[in-house]
Amino acid sequence: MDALFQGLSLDYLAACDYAKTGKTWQVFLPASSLVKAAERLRVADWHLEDVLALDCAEGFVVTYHFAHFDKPGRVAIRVLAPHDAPNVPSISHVFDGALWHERETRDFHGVIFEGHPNLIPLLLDPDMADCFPLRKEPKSRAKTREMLEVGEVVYCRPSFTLMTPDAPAEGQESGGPAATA
Amino acid sequence: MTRYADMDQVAGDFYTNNFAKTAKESSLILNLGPQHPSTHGVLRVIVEMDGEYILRAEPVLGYLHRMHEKMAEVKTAAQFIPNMGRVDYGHALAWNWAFLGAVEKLAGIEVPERAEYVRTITCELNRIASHLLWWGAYLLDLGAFTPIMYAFDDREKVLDILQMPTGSRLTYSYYRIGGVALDLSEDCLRSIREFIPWMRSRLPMYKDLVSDNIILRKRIEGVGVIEPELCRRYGATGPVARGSGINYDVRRAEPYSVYPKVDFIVPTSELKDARGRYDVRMIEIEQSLRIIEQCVEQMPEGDILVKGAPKPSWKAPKGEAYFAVEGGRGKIGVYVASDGGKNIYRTKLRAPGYSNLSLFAEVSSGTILADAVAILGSLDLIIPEIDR
Amino acid sequence: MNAIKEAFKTVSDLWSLMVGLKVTGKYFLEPQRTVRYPWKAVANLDTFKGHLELVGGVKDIFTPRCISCGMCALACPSNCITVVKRKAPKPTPEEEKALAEAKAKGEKPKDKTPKDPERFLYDYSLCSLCGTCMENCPVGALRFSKNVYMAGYSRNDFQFDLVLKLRESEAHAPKAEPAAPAAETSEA
Amino acid sequence: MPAELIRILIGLVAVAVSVGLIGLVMVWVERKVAGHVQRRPGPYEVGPYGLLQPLADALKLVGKQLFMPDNADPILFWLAPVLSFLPVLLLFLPLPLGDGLFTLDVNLGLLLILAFSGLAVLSLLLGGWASNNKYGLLGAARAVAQSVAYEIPLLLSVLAVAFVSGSLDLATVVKEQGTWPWNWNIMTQPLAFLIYIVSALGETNRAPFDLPEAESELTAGFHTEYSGMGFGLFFLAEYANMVVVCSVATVLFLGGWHGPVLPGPVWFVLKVSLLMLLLVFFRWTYPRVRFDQLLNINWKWLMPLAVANLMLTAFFVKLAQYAVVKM
Repeated sequence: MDALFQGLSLDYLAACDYAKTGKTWQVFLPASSLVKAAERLRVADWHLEDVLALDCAEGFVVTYHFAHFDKPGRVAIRVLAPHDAPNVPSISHVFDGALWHERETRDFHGVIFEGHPNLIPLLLDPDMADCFPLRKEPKSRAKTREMLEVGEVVYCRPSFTLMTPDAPAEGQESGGPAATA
Repeated sequence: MTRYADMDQVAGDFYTNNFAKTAKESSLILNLGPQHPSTHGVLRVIVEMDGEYILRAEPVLGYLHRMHEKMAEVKTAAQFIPNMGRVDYGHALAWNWAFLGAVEKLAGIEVPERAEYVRTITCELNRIASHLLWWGAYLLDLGAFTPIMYAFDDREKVLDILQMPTGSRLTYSYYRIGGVALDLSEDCLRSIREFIPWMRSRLPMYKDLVSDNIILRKRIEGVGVIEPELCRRYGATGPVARGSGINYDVRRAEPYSVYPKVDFIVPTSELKDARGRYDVRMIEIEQSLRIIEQCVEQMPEGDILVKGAPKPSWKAPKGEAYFAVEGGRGKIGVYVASDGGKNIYRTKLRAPGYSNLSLFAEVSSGTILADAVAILGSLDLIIPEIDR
Repeated sequence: MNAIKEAFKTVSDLWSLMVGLKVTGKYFLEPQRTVRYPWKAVANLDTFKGHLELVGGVKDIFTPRCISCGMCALACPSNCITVVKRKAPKPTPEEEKALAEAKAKGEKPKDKTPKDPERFLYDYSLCSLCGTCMENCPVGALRFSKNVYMAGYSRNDFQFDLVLKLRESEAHAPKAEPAAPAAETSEA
Repeated sequence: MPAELIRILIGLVAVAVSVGLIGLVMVWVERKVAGHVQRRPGPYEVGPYGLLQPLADALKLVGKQLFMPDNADPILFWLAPVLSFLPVLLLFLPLPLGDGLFTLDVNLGLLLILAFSGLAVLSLLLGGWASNNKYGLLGAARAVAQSVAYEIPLLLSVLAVAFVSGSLDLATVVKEQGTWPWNWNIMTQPLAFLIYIVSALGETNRAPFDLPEAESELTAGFHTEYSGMGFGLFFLAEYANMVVVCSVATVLFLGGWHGPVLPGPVWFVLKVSLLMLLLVFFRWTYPRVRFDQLLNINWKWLMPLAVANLMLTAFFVKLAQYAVVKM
């Protein structure tokens, strides 16, 4: 996985326990390198399973699950979109399956996917275009690090604090193979 | 009212107008659905037609949208199980399983072995029912009226068996966190043992009645060719991917439960067309029978529910989990993320039909209307599952 | 050679049409599988889940076993159960005196209120028949009835008081089964 | 002349009544056969064996509101069902049910039938066009293409029989054939019979060639917008058309009223019923063909075969005449 993202600007890369979480890798990306990452995954024969957003205290954690047809493994690519400007680049030109998943995420959370050719309501009524049912009340939002699996951190950008436990922790070994930031 | 209110509302609704903006002047815009005999419920497809030829198609969803993901936010994990029976009326138990698998993974609950066998048997029976439902309905789409009656005759038998432990016939909520609700009785196991040879004896009749029929073959051979690369781009799974020659089955790719212990093949077809998907499903019925046969043989005695199984007020621990099972239509994935609160923080349901249908627009363009119906049917759509 | 093969294939293709006719012809002559409902009923109804009903007590089968703990209502995913507890009966003067004495002594007074619920309101139109309430009942006071023929003209027909229903079953106790077509054994 | 007129009048009334009756009976037969094929009882609640069910259906259809969509052409919209039903009545006039048992003695009976049956497509076109519905329009377009195409092999196969019999008079055609099956035209013209049956399916829009009303594609095709008796007349015309094509097949290929022991009309009705039963079985067994395949079957298979058959027939007929003259 680290080889796949060689040379990309990453925030966080961790191996996860498949038996516990159902996925093998978890990656946080800055929005700018999402499309490039998707292109690499496409070349490496991954397919898109789904796109979802998590409404956390820090912002919308837009998660893309990818899996292989011919070997096991699942990778969760995550992008943080702030609440006030939830903009994420669309990967629908790389994985066409994202067309609908992104429209659905826009319906539910109001995340705007830039570059999506047809970002109109899919599951919800067009008249409800400004109502996002899965957005949470600000005070009931949970923190990212309380929910997401930390995993075995391979690389973490020093400035990236989303997954840092509240107590000072040791998981911040920087200088992974993918470090170009 | 909304940012879409400024759209030109001459005739037709928002989606028709949005679609018509990019249509050619001379073409015919036709709404197939939401009430249409071949859209299996309330799917709507807007098509731009030139005579009988389809230039462009756009499915419009949401007519059966129930926002199960929001409901999951206001119910505890155990209380959400009945919802999972209602996502997909074809293969309800697979959805039961997918959700509970995710919750069990999240909480680290080990399911007793007998319960795993019970789950496998009932899930596979349900898969047979699902494929029979598809078979009948698909041939109805293609204009053959009789097969659905024969299919439902057989399906009734499956439902009778499933009714014994579950008490319902369609929208099961049978699995529980850490096991199943009721054990399979001796009566039930006997019925299953009787059912297997009986169903096997029916399959040649299906073949004689329509599978070999020249009219059917001409209708589905070479229609709706889906290349493996297209499957990958759209994330299509299940019989749609296997009909395109991709050997991908969650039961083998990410083995769960007792599937590693049973012997079955994952049928694939190199035809890549509607015929390939048809053949794959027909073989899958046979393979499901094989799995059930072995499971009934191997099933150990024991508990069906883990000791100290969670109560309805049980709080899921912090963390996240993704669990995928192979449903009748493909990979059913459930993602749960919990912050340790009363209800699960976020539940995401990945419906296989959703990804499978999304490639329809690309496959159907350039075909004639009757082929579009044949393609739509061959994707095996269950609209409540797609709309969730 | 190819032409012969082609011709042979065409003939065999056309023959498949005859094979299909043979199947439908065969089934045309075979007995039907349908159960003619109003006069006959399918035989597998005893495993089917009808609406909920209360289980009678061990001694008095027309008084529910229920102890009004409300676990079922709490567990229910669709909020279709409301348990109305009995109010404590007004204590007689002697009892009141005894109560005051007991209080003075620091003893906990014994609650004489009958445990069984006054009303057990159940909305069948909301119920999804998942069985969570049964599983969470500490005394096993709930079960699914065999009444699968519930039908009504309005939504209110499906909102009933299970305590009342249990008592009503006393009225026509000899035939404990609700009025339903006699379940005849059919081969379906 | 008055005697002839009275005969025609009586015949017309009899035909109208019997077409109505046949329509009702056929609806019952269709549903009953469909039921038994699908292992269910079919109609059985209304009357003995559900015999009165079609009557109840007809009453319901008569009682329903006649509905016309906005912007439909009112005249053409209501003309279409009537136009579909009327020519069918005329088709029964020259049909000989027994020796001398017919309404109208025309020596070009076959021509009359073929001419009037060509009118049916016009009503489908009108109905589909006038209802201002896209499905209706597509259905009408399909109906026209299909009827026009299938008329040709139908004609050619009928013509082959006419060559053999040397007459276009239906009574003469029957008289040329004998009592026993090996004396019937089907023995000399098996290919023509097959072509006729297939084209007849196409002509009458019966499954598997029911494309103008293919319900899984076009909801109901040309009669999507019709309700009540408007739909009822289309429905009745479909069954009446079926009776006509089966009767013509009986006359041309199956020896008409000929048959041992039983009287002629009984044989005639028996043969027609058997053919109809076959058509009903087709409908409940086969999937529907695709539209381009439908036309391919016609232009690539039926047409060349029919032409070849006709030429062969002409050749042999001429040869036989030549031989007779020589002798």
